[in-house]
Amino acid sequence: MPRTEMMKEKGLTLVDAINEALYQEMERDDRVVCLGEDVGLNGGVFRVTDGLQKRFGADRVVDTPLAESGIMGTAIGLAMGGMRPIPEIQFEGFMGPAYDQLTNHAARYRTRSRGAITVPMTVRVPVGGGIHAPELHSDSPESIYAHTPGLKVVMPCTPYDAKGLLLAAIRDPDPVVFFEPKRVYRSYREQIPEEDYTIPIGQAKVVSEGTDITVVSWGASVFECLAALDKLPEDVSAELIDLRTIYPIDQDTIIQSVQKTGRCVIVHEAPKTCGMGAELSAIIQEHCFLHLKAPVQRVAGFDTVMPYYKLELEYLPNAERIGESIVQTLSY
Amino acid sequence: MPRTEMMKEKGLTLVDAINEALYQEMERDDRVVCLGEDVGLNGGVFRVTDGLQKRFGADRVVDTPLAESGIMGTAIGLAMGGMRPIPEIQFEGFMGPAYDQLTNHAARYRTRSRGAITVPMTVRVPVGGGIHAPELHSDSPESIYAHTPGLKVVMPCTPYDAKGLLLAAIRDPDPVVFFEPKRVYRSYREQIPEEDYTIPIGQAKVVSEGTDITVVSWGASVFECLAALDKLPEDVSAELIDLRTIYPIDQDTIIQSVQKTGRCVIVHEAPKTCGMGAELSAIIQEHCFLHLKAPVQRVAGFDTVMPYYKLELEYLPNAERIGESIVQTLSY
Amino acid sequence: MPSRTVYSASVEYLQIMDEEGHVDAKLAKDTLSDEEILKLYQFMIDCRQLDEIAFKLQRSGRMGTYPQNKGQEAAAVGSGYAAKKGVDFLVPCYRENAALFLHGLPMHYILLHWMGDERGNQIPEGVNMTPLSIPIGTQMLHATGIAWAFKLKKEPRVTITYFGDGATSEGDFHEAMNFASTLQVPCVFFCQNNQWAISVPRDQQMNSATVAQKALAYDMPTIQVDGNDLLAVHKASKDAIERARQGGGPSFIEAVTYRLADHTTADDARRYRDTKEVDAWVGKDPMIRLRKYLERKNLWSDEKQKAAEEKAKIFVADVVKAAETIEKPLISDIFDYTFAEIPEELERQKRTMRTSSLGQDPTQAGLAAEPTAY
Amino acid sequence: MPSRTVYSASVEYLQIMDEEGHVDAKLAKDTLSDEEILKLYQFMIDCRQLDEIAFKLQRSGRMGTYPQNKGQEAAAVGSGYAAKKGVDFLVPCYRENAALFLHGLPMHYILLHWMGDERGNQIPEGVNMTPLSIPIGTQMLHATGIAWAFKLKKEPRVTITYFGDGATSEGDFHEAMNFASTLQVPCVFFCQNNQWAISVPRDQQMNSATVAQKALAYDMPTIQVDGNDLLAVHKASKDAIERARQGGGPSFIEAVTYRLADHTTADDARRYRDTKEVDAWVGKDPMIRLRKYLERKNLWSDEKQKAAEEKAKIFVADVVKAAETIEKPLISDIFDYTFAEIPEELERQKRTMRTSSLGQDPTQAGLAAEPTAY
Ligand SMILES: Cc1ncc(C[n+]2csc(CCOP(=O)(O)OP(=O)(O)O)c2C)c(N)n1
Ligand SMILES: Cc1ncc(C[n+]2csc(CCOP(=O)(O)OP(=O)(O)O)c2C)c(N)n1
Ligand SMILES: [Mg+2]
Ligand SMILES: [Mg+2]
Repeated sequence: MPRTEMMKEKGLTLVDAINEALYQEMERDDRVVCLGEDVGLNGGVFRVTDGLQKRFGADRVVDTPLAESGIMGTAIGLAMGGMRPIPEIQFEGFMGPAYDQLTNHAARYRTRSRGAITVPMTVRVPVGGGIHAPELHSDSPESIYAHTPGLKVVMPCTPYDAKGLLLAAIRDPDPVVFFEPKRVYRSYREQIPEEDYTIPIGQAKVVSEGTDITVVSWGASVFECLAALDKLPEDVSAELIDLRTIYPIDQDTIIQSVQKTGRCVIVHEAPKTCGMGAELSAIIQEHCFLHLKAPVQRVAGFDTVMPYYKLELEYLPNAERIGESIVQTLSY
Repeated sequence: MPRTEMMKEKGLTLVDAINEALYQEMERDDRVVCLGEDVGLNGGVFRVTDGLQKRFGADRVVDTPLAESGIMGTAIGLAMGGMRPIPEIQFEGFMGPAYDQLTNHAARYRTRSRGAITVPMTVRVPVGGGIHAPELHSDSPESIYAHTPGLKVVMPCTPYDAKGLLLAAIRDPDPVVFFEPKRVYRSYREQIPEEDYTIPIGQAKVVSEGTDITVVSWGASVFECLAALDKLPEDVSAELIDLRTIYPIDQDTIIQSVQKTGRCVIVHEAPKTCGMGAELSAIIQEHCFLHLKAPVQRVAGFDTVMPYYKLELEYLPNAERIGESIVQTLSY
Repeated sequence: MPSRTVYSASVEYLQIMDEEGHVDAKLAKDTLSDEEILKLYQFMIDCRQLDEIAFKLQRSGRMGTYPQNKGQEAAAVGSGYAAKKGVDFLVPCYRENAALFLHGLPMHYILLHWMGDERGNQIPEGVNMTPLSIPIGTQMLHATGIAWAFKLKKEPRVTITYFGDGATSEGDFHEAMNFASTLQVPCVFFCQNNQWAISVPRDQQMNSATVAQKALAYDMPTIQVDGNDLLAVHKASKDAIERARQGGGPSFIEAVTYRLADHTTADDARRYRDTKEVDAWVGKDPMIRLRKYLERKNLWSDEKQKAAEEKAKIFVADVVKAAETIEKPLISDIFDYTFAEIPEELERQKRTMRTSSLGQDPTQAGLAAEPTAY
Repeated sequence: MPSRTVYSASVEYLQIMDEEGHVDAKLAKDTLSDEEILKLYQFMIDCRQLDEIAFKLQRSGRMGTYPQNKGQEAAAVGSGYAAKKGVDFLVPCYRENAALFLHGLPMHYILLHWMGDERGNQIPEGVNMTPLSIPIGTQMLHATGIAWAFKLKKEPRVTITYFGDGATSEGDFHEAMNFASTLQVPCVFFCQNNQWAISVPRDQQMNSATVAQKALAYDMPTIQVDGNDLLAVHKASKDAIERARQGGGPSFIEAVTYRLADHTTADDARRYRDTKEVDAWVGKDPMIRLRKYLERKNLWSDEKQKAAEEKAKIFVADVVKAAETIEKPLISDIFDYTFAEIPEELERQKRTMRTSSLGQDPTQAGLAAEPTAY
């Protein structure tokens, strides 16, 4: 939707930024259609698609039946039929029923047809914990999709990055999973350009430069890392990297940083085992072996089912655990 | 089925061993039921359940409708209802439609009900490439399920291990994904005990001891590793570990080995990024940091869709690539 | 035989008590006695009270998101009462609390669930049900499997599973219906068609005249009932349950009802639905017609209503207390219920969750085992 | 209105040409001309020949697993011919090769596919179809989506999607049918009910009198046709396609046919089905009845049959040659089609696939860039 006074004054939230990107791209490209549960009249359960149906009509902003495989599978068909679909899965926990269509179909069409058939679509999914939501509304499945050949996966955590990456994703000729850290949806405002801009998929961002240790994170955890960095002793110079794109991984930025600092802590909400932290840790030890002064550390969710909300803050990596890990790694 | 003369003489194949374990456990425990597509009269497309329906009847060896979510979901119900279901998914590529039931339901019931409801079931799935099969019949999704809290994942590659681990899996009070490397189904015979025995889930096996380098693998790749080891220079002493259980990982066996050898190569068929190799590499650098003489290497499938069979042998890690990697790691 | 009819079927609608509380005497014959109706009406007052209080708990920040059940009590009670407590098995969604209470679920468990506490799902021994299902449409397969187990064990027990109109769009619904019919298991599929799936009205959810006709795909006995009519719901449920118990296989019931409240407390239905529509349904409230019926039979009065409501308030206050005074869950619960036995790595994560990053016994890597000064 | 009928429907069966090649003159009026029948019969001879040769290629180790189409040619041809080549869009499973050929797929592409070569899926520009679908039941959603795109773009085009009786058990079938009906997209769902899904007979796949009735769940026009009757299949398909093109939404067609061969060359149907059943169906072969019809009309003879078969052999030999003489696929193809642009890491994997372990430019880790002597 066009910017409100409030947005002009105080900046945009993540929700605003995504909404603006959708709005602008739908204006620009009439092949773009949004589809999903409650994305139309209701504007999505998080109001991310608010106002879009009113502006672009019920043909382009479609309330579908309640069936995630159907949403994903028909979006694939829409893409093959020349549209630029943006299916929304209401919460990451409900990607389960769409898993087959996403990983075995959307991700494979280009390869299996040797380029004859492609699936340019952007799957929007709110992700992560910390909002006191019910069961299956708080997971972080990014490594599952990073392990799936043929998918790109992004997870911006700031309004600026979200707008630029979403526009890049929609224009990408291949399927992109666009994770939106729901804990940040309304918790942070930023002034961002009103005009059209893109941020290339596959580039990490150095949030703050430093020389003693590299901290890598993405999604809502980036803010936890910032809080942790704030509380570090004055003399510690930490470099914080927001991965932004989960796949393809920006190895260069990370490798360069760790070759400089020699130490690294990786932070994510997903369960530790086979999470993105494992892949990053492996990459780092492969490429920075002779530079490493301490083992790469992972601060992650536990290998347990994400707890209901009374205990969720015990599960999610917080500034204390992150800070602790940084200090320990530094003293190794 | 009872042993044939041929089996008595030449030993059992992987198929025979699994069939024997199923047969014996169904004799022992009448709560055990097998269900899946074509598992009954036809004995499964790989004949793994051959003869079971004849012996135990169509009530306990059930040809279900063609619907993987249905198979997984009703198996969950059967388990909650007091049975010990053994659902078969015909090929790992068809776990997609069952993904939601397996990861969001089977895996979570114990946690979410604080132990009031449990799902003791063993999901049997042929896995991996190399048999010139059609599309989606050759994948290796083990790390996806290792990343899923609440699931145990095993992948034996010998008849002896398969029988012992399958009996352990069926008797396990929690859901176990039992991957059967189909390339080995009939390619290897072994004399194994006819009586009942179990192998604890969560224990790796040292296939051959060595002091210079640790090679970790599982599934059909273990045989490629053996071939690679065979061709190594005489003076190289390599330790080969068959992981056998994918989750929970037997960290001790691997850590002890790498602390001894200081070098490690991990071999698997699945795509490299976020495969089990990443997790093992991360664990090793966390626990063996001061012992490592070279970066841990991964010999894995590429980050591409598993190719159709004309190119599949280019994709799968083979003895040459493994040997190359061992030699390079040794010369680091 | 070039062209001929190879299949034909139809769906019947059943109503026994209308909005004014008038009953069709003939149809009412085999249903509930007035004594039972009285008892169940009083019970529904308790449930409605719990529902209102739950809403208030959320609004005052004492509970998370909550989906009100208001207006759908007859569907839950009529069906739940038709199943045998302690014998049959309930596999619910989240909008049939009353059925669960009838079958022995302590009321405060529901509050605990929505307070973000898994102990609300820790179904007590002897209470036959699964916890609330948050993902839509997945639980019917579990119900089918449980019913299948009953059949295999030759136990004369039945499962009844609840779900909404929206849930019938999910693939799992289809697979459950087909498995149940093909395997002829004793399972009753009870659809609460409350006209909405969050903001999506039924006619955008499907292009079908009725939900009930979906069962025809599986040659499954099916009926559409007035879901706000306790007697009709009870009769249809009883028939289906007893047929299942006798080996007659599964059945489908579409209970036509209405979600009087927002989807959940996180929802604002004014964004998408006409208040006129809501107003029209307020008059069809299952409790209003029961009260009219009972009053006409001189079994009820304003005083009795007031007394019942008072009783309900006191009763529900205790329920809230039970939910709010429970001790905090143990942090170790996060780890201790993942498997029957905790694996070593998870034990390590549990042990070091406060002292280090994860998966690494800090001492092993030469790090401090105790928290640093940080 | 305590009890009343709220829905009723029925399913019709259509046959125009019987097993003896007799046609119902009235029903046959709007269908194919004799000229067309002649042309399509000859085409079916080519297709049957390809099928037999494909089987032999597998048996002699020159091709991987192959699912024979034998006996189902009328279903493929009758429906495929009803769709407009170059306009409408086919979304197949794997047992309707003939329909794909009619719409311009070079025959050797099918062989390439089963020879484990993705180039068999590289549908040429202007040919409107997706590649064969190996996973069962998933492609109908793509067909629905493509049809939806046609509708949004206001193009008068139709998709037709093929699948087996077994496929109708998958959740995706249900979701596709519901989406198609709710969105009223121009999609024809064509079920080849060949009585078996590998070893599972239709009546163990579902407890439904017909497959066609599954469409009633969605209030979708539906019909059961004799799938071995070219005319009936064509008429039903034509009706459904034109209705869709006119904005009348989706339709369902159940073509009752039979899988005369094993499921695939990896299967041995003698393990699970009675040869008597097979024998009974051999007489219903769609090609036999067409030949009888044409012979009766003096449009066909033994000589013509022989000549057509000879021609088919020569033709198919060329097809085999095209498939077998294609250059080996490039190993780099593994990498080059993953994304439109190859990411850096994948480029590295491609570059080092022969020299080192993966994901690591060997020089970066201090390893040798070139293969060692190993
Ligand atoms: C698999 C899945 N998809 C989406 C959701 C989000 N969601 C929660 S309730 C709901 C609507 C359910 O509608 P219906 O089945 O009619 O039940 P009702 O809430 O009306 O009782 C949706 C879409 C979910 N919980 N699970
Ligand atoms: C999702 C999925 N599950 C299982 C299989 C294995 N499989 C291949 S063909 C087949 C039977 C298909 O039956 P039907 O749909 O009737 O088609 P037909 O082969 O009879 O033409 C099965 C189970 C598969 N390919 N995909
Ligand atoms: Mg509803
Ligand atoms: Mg079939």
